[in-house]
Amino acid sequence: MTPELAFEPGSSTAYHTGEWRIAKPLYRDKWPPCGQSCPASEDIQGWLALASEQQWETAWRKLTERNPFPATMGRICYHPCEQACNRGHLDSVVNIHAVERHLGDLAIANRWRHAPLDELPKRQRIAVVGAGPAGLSCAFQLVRRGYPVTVFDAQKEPGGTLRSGIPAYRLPKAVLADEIDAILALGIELQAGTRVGREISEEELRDRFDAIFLAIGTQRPRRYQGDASSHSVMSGLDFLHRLNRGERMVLPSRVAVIGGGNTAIDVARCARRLGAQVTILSPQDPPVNHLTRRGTEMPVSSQELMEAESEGVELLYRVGVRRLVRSGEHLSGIEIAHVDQVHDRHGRFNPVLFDGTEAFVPAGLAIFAIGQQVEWQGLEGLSQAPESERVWIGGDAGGSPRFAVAAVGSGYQAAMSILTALQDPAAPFAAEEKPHISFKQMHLEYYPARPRHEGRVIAQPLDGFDETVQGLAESDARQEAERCLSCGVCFQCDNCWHFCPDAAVIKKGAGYEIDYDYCKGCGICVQECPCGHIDMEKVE
Amino acid sequence: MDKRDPFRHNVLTSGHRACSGCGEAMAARMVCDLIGPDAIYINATGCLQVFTTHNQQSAWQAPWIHSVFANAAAVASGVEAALRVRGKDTPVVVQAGDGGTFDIGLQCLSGMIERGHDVLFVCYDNEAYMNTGVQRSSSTPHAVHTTTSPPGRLSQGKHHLKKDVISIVAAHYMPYAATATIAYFPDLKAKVEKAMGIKGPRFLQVLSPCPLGWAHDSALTVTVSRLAVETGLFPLIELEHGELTGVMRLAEQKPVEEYLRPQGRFRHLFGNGEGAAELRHLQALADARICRYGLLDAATEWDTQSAMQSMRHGRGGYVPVLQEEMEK
Amino acid sequence: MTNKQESISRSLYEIRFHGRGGQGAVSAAALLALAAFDDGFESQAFPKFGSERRGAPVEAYVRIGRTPIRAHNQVYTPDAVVIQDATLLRSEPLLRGLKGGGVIVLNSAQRPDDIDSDRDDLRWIVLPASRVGERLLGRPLPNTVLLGALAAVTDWVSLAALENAVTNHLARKGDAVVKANIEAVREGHRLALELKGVHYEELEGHEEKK
Amino acid sequence: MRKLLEGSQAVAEAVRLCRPQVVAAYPITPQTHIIERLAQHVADGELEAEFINAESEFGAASIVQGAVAAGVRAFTATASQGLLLMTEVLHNIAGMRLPVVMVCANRAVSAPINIFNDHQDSMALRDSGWIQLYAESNQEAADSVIQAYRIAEACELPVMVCMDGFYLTHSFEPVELPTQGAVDEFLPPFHFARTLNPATPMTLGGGSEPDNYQEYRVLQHEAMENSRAVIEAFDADFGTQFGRSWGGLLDGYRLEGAQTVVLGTGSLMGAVRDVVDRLCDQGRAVGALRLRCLRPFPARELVGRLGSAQRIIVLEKALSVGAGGIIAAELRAALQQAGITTPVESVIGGLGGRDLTPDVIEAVVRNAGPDEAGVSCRFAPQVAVHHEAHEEHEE
Repeated sequence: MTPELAFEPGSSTAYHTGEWRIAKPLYRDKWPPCGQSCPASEDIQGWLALASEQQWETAWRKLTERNPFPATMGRICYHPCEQACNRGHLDSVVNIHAVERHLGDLAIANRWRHAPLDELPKRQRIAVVGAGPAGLSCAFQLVRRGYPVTVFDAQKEPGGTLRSGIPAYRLPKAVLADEIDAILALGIELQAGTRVGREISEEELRDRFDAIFLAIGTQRPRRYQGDASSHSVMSGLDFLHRLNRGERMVLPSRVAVIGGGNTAIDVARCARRLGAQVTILSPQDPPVNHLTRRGTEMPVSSQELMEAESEGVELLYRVGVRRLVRSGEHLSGIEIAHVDQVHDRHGRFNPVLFDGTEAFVPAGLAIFAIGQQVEWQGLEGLSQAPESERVWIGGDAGGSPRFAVAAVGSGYQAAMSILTALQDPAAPFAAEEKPHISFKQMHLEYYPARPRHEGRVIAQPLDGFDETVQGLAESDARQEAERCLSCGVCFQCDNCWHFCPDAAVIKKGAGYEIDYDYCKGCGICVQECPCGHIDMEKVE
Repeated sequence: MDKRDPFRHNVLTSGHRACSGCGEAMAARMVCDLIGPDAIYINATGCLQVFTTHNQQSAWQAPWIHSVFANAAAVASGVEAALRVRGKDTPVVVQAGDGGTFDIGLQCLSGMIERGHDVLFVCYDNEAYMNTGVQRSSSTPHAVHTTTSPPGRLSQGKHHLKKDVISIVAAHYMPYAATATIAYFPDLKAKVEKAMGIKGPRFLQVLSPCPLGWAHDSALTVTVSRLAVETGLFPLIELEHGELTGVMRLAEQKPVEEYLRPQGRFRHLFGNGEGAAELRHLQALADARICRYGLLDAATEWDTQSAMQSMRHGRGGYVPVLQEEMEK
Repeated sequence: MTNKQESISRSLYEIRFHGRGGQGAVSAAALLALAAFDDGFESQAFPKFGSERRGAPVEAYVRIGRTPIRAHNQVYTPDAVVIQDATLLRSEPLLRGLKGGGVIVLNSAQRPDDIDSDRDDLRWIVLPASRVGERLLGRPLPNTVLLGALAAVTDWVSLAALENAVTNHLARKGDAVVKANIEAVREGHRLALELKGVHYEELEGHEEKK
Repeated sequence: MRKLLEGSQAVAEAVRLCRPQVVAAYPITPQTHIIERLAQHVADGELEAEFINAESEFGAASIVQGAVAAGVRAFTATASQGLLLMTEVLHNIAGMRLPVVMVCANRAVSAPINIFNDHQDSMALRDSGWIQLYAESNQEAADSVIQAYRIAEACELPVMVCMDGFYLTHSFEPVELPTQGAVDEFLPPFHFARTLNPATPMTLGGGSEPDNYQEYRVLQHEAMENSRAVIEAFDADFGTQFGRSWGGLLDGYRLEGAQTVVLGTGSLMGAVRDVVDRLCDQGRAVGALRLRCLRPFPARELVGRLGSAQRIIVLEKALSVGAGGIIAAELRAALQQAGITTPVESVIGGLGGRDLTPDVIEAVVRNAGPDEAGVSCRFAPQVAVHHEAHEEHEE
């Protein structure tokens, strides 16, 4: 061998230092807690990333892959995503819903249209019963994939509970209408004012359609059983329906609202707007920050609660109704007691009250917002049909939690299930399995503190139903999106690329590749990845 | 030539034999890729030279020469003079460890600066003679355990202080002298780019942790270098013609213990009375440096927190490899 | 020049210069060698090696020959000794090895008392070269005066060659210096011719007359 | 044209004629005049080069190393302690096979400190991988510099031209300086195949392993061996072009029929020649052989020239302490290998500037050395046979 006096450039690459490795880094997308907690399985991190780059329309399209109601959800969703957001461990959680609303509002303002995913028309026809969030979500997914979809709804207008159950100060009717229009514009046939069992029979549905999705919601409120009289007692659902139909109710000066969910708060705030002094009797704890969640908190957003309180709604927590106190027919108040346990061991709502903790809350009207049930009348046959008969049940009627966003998610799941049943090639093989990521796997020191941007609360006299919270300005929305930590999802910060002592990280157009020929497995990339995108695995 | 990466040249590329997690390799890769392949690199003897050239294999992808331990600055002087007479303005860069800078190489460095050679001298400071198995250098900080400054019944590690080489260099009426470290790439980048824009001698002292010699987990190389800055023990400063012209402000001062704990070279200080005194001494040294350079109250473009902020799509990197070049 | 060459009877002459650091002994030796070389001879000049410290005794040597000079040794048996500073006589054996009939060119304003009286085979040329230097060069530099004198009494180099040597060797110092030194060479030459074999007292008187 | 030039100046002029583009040095007696003259040339614009005042000889060697690696001809000069301070870099230059040329103004080494001439400094570097040429005169020193560049660049070996401090550096002697045109004709423009250049990036000075380090040395050794012919050829070439040459590797004097041969090196050989003449005139068969090139060591050539001698005296100005004469030892080995049993007398003299006068040399030749086995060398007697006589006389 004749040794060379000058060595060739880069000739060291003939030596594979990867053989030294005893542990191996792997790029692995995680499922960020926001998306993981989103009942609609939105890729929240994904659309926030696009929003942070001001790719607004792309962000909206990304979002609406799973949820065609961003303007709506951005307003009314209780955003469990924010409860889960890892940013809370750094400063304050990302204002996800505000960015979502911003995207939805932009879409409405700019008349962005949903695009079909598959232009090829399919011959199987789908019937969706119920034009609420679940039904429309399912119809949206299927129509985009080329299926002819017909949506039946008993009401004259589509929207279901979104229309009938949400007060306008939270969700202006026009916003909902615009989003529904955009969905229908994909080519969905809507048969409004058509109740199954009345205008159309179950048999006809079975005959005409290859698949049927029942998303009829919960139209029957759970009634308070402890008092025989219905005088001065009302269900939250009825209250909101009447209000949303435009009825201007006259209320007694004191109203008690019983319940700890969104309906209770909606009812309370509406009642305030009608001039009553309102007390919410919640069986649950107040919603606290997500760090100390115990499972007994009200399933509402703390912001909404704060707004309610700021509007003068009083709240009593962990209380249940012992009895209605009447003076003759008239209600004079409610005797309450401390609730020890909200649900029984079967998970059923079944509060246990402690003796000796009773108190009296004066009220001329008791509005019970303690839950709703499905009204199966007219659908007795279909409701019993198995999926093998191509009948699916979803949304609130399918037992999903009583949130609009859950209904949307349920609609999506039903659509996917239908695709599979119809042997559509686009049907998902299996649900994507991604590891979850907690803040402990991240390196929060890479993210400097940045204040959260809030939608401005519009000061107005408490007698109207105009929207109370303003959307974010575009720059605020962008900055808020930038606050996203991108938990477990690479955002191409270049750290692994810069910090690899061995040039074993190759930067590609978007993203990186580890050249295992040279990676020595030092673990610096894992240590310095801000978002926990890289895992270390032992090499056997 | 290795052109795997379209976004940088990898002037120091893969296949080198540095220890897993080597801070010097990382630092050199950053610095050299910021400068690019159109430069001539002179290397002092040391880890960097040893692990990059081995048995007729070289990890360098730019012209590179190594002579001996002490003379890198002088070899660079000659290279620069030769380029000057040949009418070329190819940048000349010296790379040396702390031994080749603080100790045996100081004389040649001083000569190079005094004669005004247009050379960037980069010292990868890992605070001991790592190449020969962790013996103390004049850069080794106070109380550090090395094989030649062992703690024992009568000793708490190195007795002497870390030599203030940046001040020595700056005292040459030096056009530009700065300290940097790997943890703050944007800062390092700004300093390299600034240095490359200045004619005459320039000096960069880049703190480069050594997992072997500092006895920390190989994954913590960057973290440890960051803590050196955040505690005030290694101030990031810029000196132009001897005057302090820039510092990296500390967003918050961290106690030195946070920096010392993960490092085995300070382990002997914990859990005994005399060690505790040395810990207080080290804290006092950090406090004094913070005070000397105004690290907590300087008005600066960025601070230790904002400088490390990670950003979507990075914060800008190196000169990309030209497409034509890739195709070649 | 050709006739000069003829006038050298032996194949080699060796000259030793004694001076003090700063007086230019080495320079004087070089000038002499240059002049001889200019005259067509082989020549060699070099100092007694050592560091040059102002005021310390220094020596320098010249060899002039007809054939190439190969040896690089110091001069131990000179044909002439040039003494730039009479005070050296007190401390140094300046005349050591001086051949019989050898020439001593001494810079002194008066005949020194301690001139070796054991040697009666020597030719003494004593002249106040520093004083002449002072007058002509503005500084008491005896060198070129002594060289002129040596040329005058030995015939080993021509006056013209010395002047050439001065012109070339001192060119860097400017025309005025060259001119003054040529004057000094000539003056030394003239004085030595006048003094050839003349006793010290006469010299003194002669100088007074000027 | 012949001129009377100080040795330092002669060498400086020769360097100038070779057009180095970087000159770096650190002053040390007796090298100073060389670099002072070069500095002046650069200041006067007579030499277009970067003159770099290094902060040490170590730096100076490093600077020329860098300069040559970066593609230009370069020059440095030093002596004694300076050379020793360069040692590390000189080995490195040789190992990297860089065609560097330097002049060593030979001087004794400390301690005790002594600024005068001998060969202990360059001799100490004999194993460094540098070609070493020893000059006898100013003319040869100047010519050797010109030859050295051509040898260095042709062989990719560094060349050290050794000239005796003071004896040559500070002596004015007639020197014929070639014209620029003639030097340009003799010496091709600088070329070095492994120049540092971003267009063709290369790694110089990289690490090696036990499985190939030795091969580097083998290559280097072969290059040295092959350089013998190059040195001879270029000296002959030089002779053809300039009308004088220096014997290539060895320079014999009156060797024809010589029974006693004095072998030595450097400027002392002038006096040896005078002594040889003197003794020949007295009817003795004495000759001289000058070792011009110490490295590569011309073993075969020495055997060829000395094979018929009956007595060989090696007169050296260097001592391998504890071993004796260096050249003598190497010569003994060469002769022994050739099966020649002629005794080699090793005489050490002239250390620290002590003058090896013709009389001393003659005495060395006249007095046979000790013939006891195991005596490696003897030391030349003190000079001043005349000196003492006259001092006595003067008293």
